[in-house]
Amino acid sequence: MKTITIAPVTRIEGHAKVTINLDDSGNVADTFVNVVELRGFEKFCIGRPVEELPRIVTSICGVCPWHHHLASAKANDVVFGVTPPPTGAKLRDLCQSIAFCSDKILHFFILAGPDFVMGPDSDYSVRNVIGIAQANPEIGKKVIRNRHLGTQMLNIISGKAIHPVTAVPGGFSKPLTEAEREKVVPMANEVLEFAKFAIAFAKENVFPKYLDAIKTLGVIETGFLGTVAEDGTLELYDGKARLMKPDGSYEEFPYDQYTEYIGEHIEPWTYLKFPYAKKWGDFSMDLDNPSGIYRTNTLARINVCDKMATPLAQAELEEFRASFGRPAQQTLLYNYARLIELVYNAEHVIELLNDPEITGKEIRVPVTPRAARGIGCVEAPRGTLIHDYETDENGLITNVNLIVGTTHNNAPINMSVKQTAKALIKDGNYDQGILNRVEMAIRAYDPCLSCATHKLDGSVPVKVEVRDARGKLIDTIANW
Amino acid sequence: MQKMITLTIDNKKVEVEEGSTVLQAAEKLGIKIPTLCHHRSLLPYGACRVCLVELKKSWGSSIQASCVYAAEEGLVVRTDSERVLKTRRMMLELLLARCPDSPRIVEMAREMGIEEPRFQKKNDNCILCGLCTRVCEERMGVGAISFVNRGSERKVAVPYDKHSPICMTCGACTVVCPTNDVDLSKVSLNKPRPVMSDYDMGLVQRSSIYIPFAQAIPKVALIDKTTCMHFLNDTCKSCENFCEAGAIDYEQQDEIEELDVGAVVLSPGFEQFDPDLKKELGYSRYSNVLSSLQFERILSASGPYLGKVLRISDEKAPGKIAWIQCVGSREVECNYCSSVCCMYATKEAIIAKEHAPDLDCTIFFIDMRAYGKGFDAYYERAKGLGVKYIRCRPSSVKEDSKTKNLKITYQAADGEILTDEFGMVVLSTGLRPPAEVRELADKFGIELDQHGFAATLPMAPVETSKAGVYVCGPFASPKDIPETVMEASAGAAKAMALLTEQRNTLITHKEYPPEMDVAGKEPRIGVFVCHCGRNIGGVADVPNVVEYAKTLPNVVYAAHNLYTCSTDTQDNIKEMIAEHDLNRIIVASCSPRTHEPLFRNTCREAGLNEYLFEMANIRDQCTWVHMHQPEMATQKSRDLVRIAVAKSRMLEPLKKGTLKVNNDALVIGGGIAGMTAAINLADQGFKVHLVENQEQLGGNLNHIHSLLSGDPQQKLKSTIEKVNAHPNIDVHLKSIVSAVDGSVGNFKSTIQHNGDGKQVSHGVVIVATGAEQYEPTEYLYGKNPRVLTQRTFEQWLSEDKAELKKAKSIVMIQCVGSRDEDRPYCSRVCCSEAIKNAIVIKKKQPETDVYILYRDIRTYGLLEEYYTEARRIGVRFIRYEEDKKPEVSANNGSFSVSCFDPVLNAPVTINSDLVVLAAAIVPGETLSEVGKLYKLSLNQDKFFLEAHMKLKPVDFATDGVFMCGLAHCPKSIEESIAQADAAAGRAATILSKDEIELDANISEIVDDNCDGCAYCIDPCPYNALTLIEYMLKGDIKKTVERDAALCKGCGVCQATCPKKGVFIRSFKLEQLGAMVEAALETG
Amino acid sequence: MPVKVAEEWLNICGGCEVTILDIGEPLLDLLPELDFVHMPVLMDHKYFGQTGEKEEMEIPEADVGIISGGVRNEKEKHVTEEMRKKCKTLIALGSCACYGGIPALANMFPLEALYDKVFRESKTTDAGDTPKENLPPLLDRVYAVDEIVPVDVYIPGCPTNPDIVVKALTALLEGKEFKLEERSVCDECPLKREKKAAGGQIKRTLDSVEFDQSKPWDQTRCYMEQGYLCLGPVTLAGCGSKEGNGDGVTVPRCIKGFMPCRGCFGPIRKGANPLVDMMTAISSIGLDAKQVPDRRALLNRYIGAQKRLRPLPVRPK
Amino acid sequence: MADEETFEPVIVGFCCNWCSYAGADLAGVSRYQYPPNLRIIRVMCSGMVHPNLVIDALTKGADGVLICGCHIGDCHYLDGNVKAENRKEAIELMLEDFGIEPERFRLEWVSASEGPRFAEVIREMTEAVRALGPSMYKV
Repeated sequence: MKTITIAPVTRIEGHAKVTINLDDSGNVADTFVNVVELRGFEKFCIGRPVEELPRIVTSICGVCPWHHHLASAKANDVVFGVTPPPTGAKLRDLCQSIAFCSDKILHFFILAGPDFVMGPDSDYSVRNVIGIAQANPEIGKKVIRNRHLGTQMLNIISGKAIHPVTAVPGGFSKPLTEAEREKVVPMANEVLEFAKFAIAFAKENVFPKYLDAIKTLGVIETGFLGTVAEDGTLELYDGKARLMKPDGSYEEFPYDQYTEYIGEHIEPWTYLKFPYAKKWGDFSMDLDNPSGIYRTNTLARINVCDKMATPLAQAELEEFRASFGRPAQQTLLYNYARLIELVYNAEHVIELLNDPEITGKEIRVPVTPRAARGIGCVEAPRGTLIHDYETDENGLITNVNLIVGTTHNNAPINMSVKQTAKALIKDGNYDQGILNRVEMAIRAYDPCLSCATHKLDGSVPVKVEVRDARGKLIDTIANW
Repeated sequence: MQKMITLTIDNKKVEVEEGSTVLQAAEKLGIKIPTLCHHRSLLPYGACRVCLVELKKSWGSSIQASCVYAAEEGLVVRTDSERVLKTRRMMLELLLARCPDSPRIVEMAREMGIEEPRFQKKNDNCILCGLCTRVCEERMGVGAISFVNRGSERKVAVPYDKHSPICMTCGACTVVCPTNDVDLSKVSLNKPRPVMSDYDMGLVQRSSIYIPFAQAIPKVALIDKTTCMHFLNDTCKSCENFCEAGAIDYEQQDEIEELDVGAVVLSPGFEQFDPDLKKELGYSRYSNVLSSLQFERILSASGPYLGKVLRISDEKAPGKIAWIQCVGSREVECNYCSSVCCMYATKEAIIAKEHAPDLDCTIFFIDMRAYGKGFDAYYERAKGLGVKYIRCRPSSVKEDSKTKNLKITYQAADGEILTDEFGMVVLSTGLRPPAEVRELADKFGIELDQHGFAATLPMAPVETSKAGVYVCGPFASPKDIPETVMEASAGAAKAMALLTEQRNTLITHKEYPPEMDVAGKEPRIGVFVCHCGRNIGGVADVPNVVEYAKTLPNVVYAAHNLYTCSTDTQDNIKEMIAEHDLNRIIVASCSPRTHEPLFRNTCREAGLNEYLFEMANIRDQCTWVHMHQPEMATQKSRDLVRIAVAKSRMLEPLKKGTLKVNNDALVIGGGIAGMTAAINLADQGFKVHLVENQEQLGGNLNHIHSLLSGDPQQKLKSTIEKVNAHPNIDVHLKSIVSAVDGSVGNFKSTIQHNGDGKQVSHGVVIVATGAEQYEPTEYLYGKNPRVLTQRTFEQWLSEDKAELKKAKSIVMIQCVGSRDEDRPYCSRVCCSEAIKNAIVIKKKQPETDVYILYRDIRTYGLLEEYYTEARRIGVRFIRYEEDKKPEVSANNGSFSVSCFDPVLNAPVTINSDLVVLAAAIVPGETLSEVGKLYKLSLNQDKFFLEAHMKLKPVDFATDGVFMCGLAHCPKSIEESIAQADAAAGRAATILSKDEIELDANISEIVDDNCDGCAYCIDPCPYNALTLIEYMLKGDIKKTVERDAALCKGCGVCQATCPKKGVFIRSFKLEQLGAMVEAALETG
Repeated sequence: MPVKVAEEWLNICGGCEVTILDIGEPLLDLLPELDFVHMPVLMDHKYFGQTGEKEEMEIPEADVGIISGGVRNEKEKHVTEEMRKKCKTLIALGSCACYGGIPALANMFPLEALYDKVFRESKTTDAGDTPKENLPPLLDRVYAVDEIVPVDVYIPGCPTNPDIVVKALTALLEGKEFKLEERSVCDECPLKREKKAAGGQIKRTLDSVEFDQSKPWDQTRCYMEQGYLCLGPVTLAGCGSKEGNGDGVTVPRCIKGFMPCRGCFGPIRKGANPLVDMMTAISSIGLDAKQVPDRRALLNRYIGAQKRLRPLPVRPK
Repeated sequence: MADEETFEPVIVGFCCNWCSYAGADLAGVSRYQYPPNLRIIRVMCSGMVHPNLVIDALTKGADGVLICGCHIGDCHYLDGNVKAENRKEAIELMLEDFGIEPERFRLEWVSASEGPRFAEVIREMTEAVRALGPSMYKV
């Protein structure tokens, strides 16, 4: 028996380790991905004034702070019983879309990209963004610049791009001046140009090379969760939830009823819980006969929505569906879907910037504390993000429940790792490239383990357990 | 020289003079041996045997009484061996059986662990120690008492068991008796008369040698020659045996000093009215009837009951207290108001209730004379706290002989006659001129008035009939503290003006050696620990503290001294500084409050910066308060020295700043107050800018045509002439001050005249911006021309207006705009103004009915006689209550004025031809404008807020700015004049110097840490901090600037700053923090 | 010769790593000077060899080590110690590494209370026992890096400011020491201040501060002087930058968003206690200290490690 | 750490120069005895004592901290004691935050003439703190 350790899993948001145990014949017996930490946001938010939460929960994740910020602000609106003025809501939407753009660029080019651009078998020392920058300085520079443009835009609009403070109960705290808008517009145009370039570049130079991998690596069959507008259009800031079964049929519900649809399962070997669609039956991660498993994040959204509201993105969606159908199940397609969303968000940003209401002065309504419950939900890059708060009459938090993007994907990641490892490692043969492909299956989900471990601490140690065919624990390797 | 003997006590060697007892040797070592029959001024006796010690000799050991056993060379003594303790315990057990009720014996026994004696109790309180007989014989030379009989029959007795004819009733026997067993009345033929403490108003006894009171300055004992047995009978002299410092000097004589002076200020104060003259109030008959000053002592924490409100008869809580006002005031034989009793009674009631919240307080009064600044608010507060006010003057007080409670019969508001019982009655006794003033007046040749108060010149409140002799305080008439303080400054100002040429001629300066530079040098600390005779050394182990000090970081020298404050020790300190190159000095002795200046001076004389000195207070705050815990006291002394060392290491040399002073003054306001102040300063030789916003000088006084003391216009005219003619006064009419820069010593103010600004430099400002008359909106004023203010009425009187002649009936209404919700203060002068005008009209037209509708008549002080006069000539006074104000309606050219008379308990309607309103005095806009310019605070009534209500009535919190006149609060013209002179006097304290020395212990901004967050700006009580900005490396740097002339070093800023951006030199956070850490260490 | 750099992230959200990217194009200029030898967020260097073949954790020797995030579990403690061993100069990056950061708010509670909440008191969770099988024990609380190993350079902030990272790296490249000046946010805040006490109430951020965007910053009144509790005076300066503002004025980030400072850069100097300093300042100007909402968590929001936050001691009965 | 039997509390006292320090001196002059557990640090005004000193003392092992100043209205510096009183409330709240028993901190007004009162305050406080036992920060 032999143990393979990949530690840490690199180029993801957070860290993880994969351990693969081989049986005597050199085949994969079993794998488990364990998350070993808890941060306790749900505990230490209790007692805090609810209006402070948008400025606390951002630290769940430094990669997608805006989405936590906005879900929290939306939950606040409900707690205080107010509706933000249109300009306030649009400013929030604008920031969310800009944040999406930066996030897509970050993930595709800096985290997942090197696998495709440099190749999964390339030397580890160059298989990174620095490698890309050296090999292809033009692209490297564009990537760095365009991702940074998002930050710069957010700095101008809100003063603080990471761990923002401007989404407040009842709206937005800072109006956008015309001067600022004029400064932002060319940046947004540049990002859109880059988005167009990126998807064209990927379709031409990246995806075709890896069609095999796409079809084989981490392929599992699951349902999908995402939010859409009333008419089924992709909606990231304020949609209703659509829960799609593996067969493509779906149910819709307002997200404040999430507790009726989603349960969280506990496994004794990981702190990270497993959300599942509880109406579909009991939870099971059996590769052959899974139950309750659904996925979120880009591929899920591309699957659940009927259409996209912007022209270029809609065209890309149609092309994608023509190739891979609906719902598409191949895990590596997350990367493709990600670029479609990049195009959509870049377009959406420009749309919003050209909306005359965006520079309005009515951005916020004052609020008065009361005892209430408020649920806020947005689509975060890594999936549907739900913040659920309860307060006392002074507006102090009495209860918090959070379900974040990556957590939804906990089960699918575990399953994909196992599937990939089983498919690639045969008869004890493996190399760096194969192991990197196992990691690619994880990277496709763009797992933000800092988010997922909001309940624990921010690092994302992962542990893989190896069990024999009867499920008996043979070995465990953790990265801590 | 005396031969010295060395012996060992409890393993410690000690050297004593031959002939000393073992007890004395132990005392020298600080070893405590209990004694009973021992007395320092009596011969050793060896009767009680509690001072037993064990003497070890070659042949064994013996138990001996240490008080009689003479020290021998090489003697080895144990004071705490098991054998000693056992024997001593036995002695005490026997004593306890003999006198089980004596507190001292019980306590001593308990210290030895004995609760109950095993022997049969004898209940004889005399322990036969012989102290009484010995003191009588040895010290008093009398032998009035002695032991009689033998064996178990032995006792102390007077010969033949009769009162002794030779007893001097000195009471020494009762004082020395440890068991309080001597009853002097059984010994002496005379009735014992204890010597009572004057300070405690006769509530407690004192001895014949005494410190007058705890905070006396100088705080030294004095001998009362009228009661001291030594001075009376050439006996006793016991006290000299107790004074370690040998400071008792029986030969000291009164000295007569002659001084050449150019002016005299008389301030002999007042005497309390002797309440015993009011026999009906039972003052000396009933133990629970007290004078108000006695009650002050009861309230005091240093008083007989340590601040607990207890009554004399049984030292129990009184439950209910009544105050009776006007005892010795407002009577036929004393026709003036004592001015202060209403407020002090109210204060006593409030404080008594603070001490005992459920106390029931009732004040019986005639008129509530809360006329002073803030007084009405205080009165209202008292009512709010539940103090009851009953408008009635009880005629007598009766005691219930059993309960010692006191009954008062009075008429209630509704006329019903009630009797109430109180646990204590306080008589609000009035003020009298002191008995000796007649002699004083004769000596100085000044006139007194009919009551015996000093007579002053009209409109000159501090000037007597004799030039160069001034008066201040209640000697001139009864008055409260603020007026007294004002007059004191005014008297000084007058004297200064008179003596201008002699200014600074008696000043001498001391020369000090150049200061050594300690910058960058490692601290070298010298610690001097003081025995203070036995005060410290008798409790704490001083050598131990010295040894400990030597182990502390940076301490390079430590030593002990018998008296560190003695002259030879000062020389020693200076020598040690030189010898050991000391650059920090610590004296561990008494309080820095008393001795720091002395030691600082020593440091300066040694060329060491005086701020490199620190004290550890191991006497007042250690050995004196832990007298029975010598070990703990030693430990604490070590701790205090360690704390001082911790701070000392961080001390830095400081320099007192100086500030050049501009010797000109600016006076804002050209009314009588401003002009008076200007003249005084100008007379003192200072140049004065007088700024008046009107076209002419004179202010409100221009409208006043008669005063109780005569016509003021003449005085006004002469004052204006004097101002205009004075070479030192620059008058700016129709001008205002528009901008101000700078602070004390160096102001720059812009005087605006007709749009032109002119900047003047000056060292001080006197604000005399006055006040205005309230424009009434009530009682048809402004709607009917025959409703007028007193001021207009006075104008009519002076013009002999025809309307007056026709008036058959005139109604005056008081408190118009005063004492209401908007202006909850009393305008102070309206009562006397109305009475003055009423008298004038009544004298002119006796047939005219004059009514004064009032709430309280506040003719305080000597004004009372005019109130009496008005009533005598038929002016009718009708009281109304605040919630039932009079109503005025016009009908057919006359008025119908109705009000509710609470005395008749019925409505009253008066027909009247004129209605005269006593309009309030209100602060004008100018006040707040000038206030903003100089950053001055206003009180809640929008008058200027003085630095201290009682003690600094003309100063502002801001240095160099003073106030006088109505801008301070409503007041009479005489009071304004006194305050104006006072302001000039206070201002001259600055102007008379070329430079001001600034305290070195003030705040300092740490520019590196301060970023101008502005938190400290508002908390600073002196407005010494200002936000500023400057350019630093291309950025705007915000910071705070401190005005050294304004900062007083209170440190409120240091305790506010969230970032250590400001500190107080010598009290830095780091220094205090180091002291805290040192306090928490053990060692 | 390029400087070797190793980077690790511990108990963290990743915001500080994003901040490194937010250096933007200047990062590309810096890159040739830097030789990243270990950086899990961007690079594929593994702890136990690239195929997991080694027994001992191995981080390459480096001149400069950067750690972001506080220390929450045994593994992170191990990594921290390994980084200290291998790096000549160790940088604590971000407030989590410097003071525990937001996750250290958890230090207010005993660990068991966290488990109870997550596994038994959540409305969506099928309640169960706290997972135990082969899971590493968390440390009793969140630790700052300098509670585990000595730290040479502190770069706080939540997240930190890319300008500071550049300054620090540049200084280290030039062989100089780097230390932030002990100045407060007020120092770089351009808002207008007069004096603090308004005798008013302390307001929660339930309504907008007053501002007029058409006027320069120095005509907007200090938020604290408007009654909103702002932690500027007790917070280390450094969050504001001229870049990205466009108007050339340095404005602290939250202030620019018209929100009061929440103290993310931590105390002005080592050992300072913002809770005490702020409560003191507020009460000194006559405001009612009781009105500070949720003061313990608010005034220690980013600095709960180093024992600033801990479960309150209970007086034994 | 001191055990219950021999526990002698350490109390740090900040006394203002003008009233309380003088009051403490007066207690000495009048020989009012009080327990020897107090270590007085002289400050110019109760308004000078930064609460950090109080919290620091209490978290570094002091069993009690006392601030003494002039009675309200009698402050040598106008109203420094009012500032101290305002801060007292903040200190009391912070005691909660640091888990320190409220009895361990006192703000008292003692005038220069109140020697007996000073002794009484120290007696009371020492006994109250002694009853609490050693500070929980004393470990």
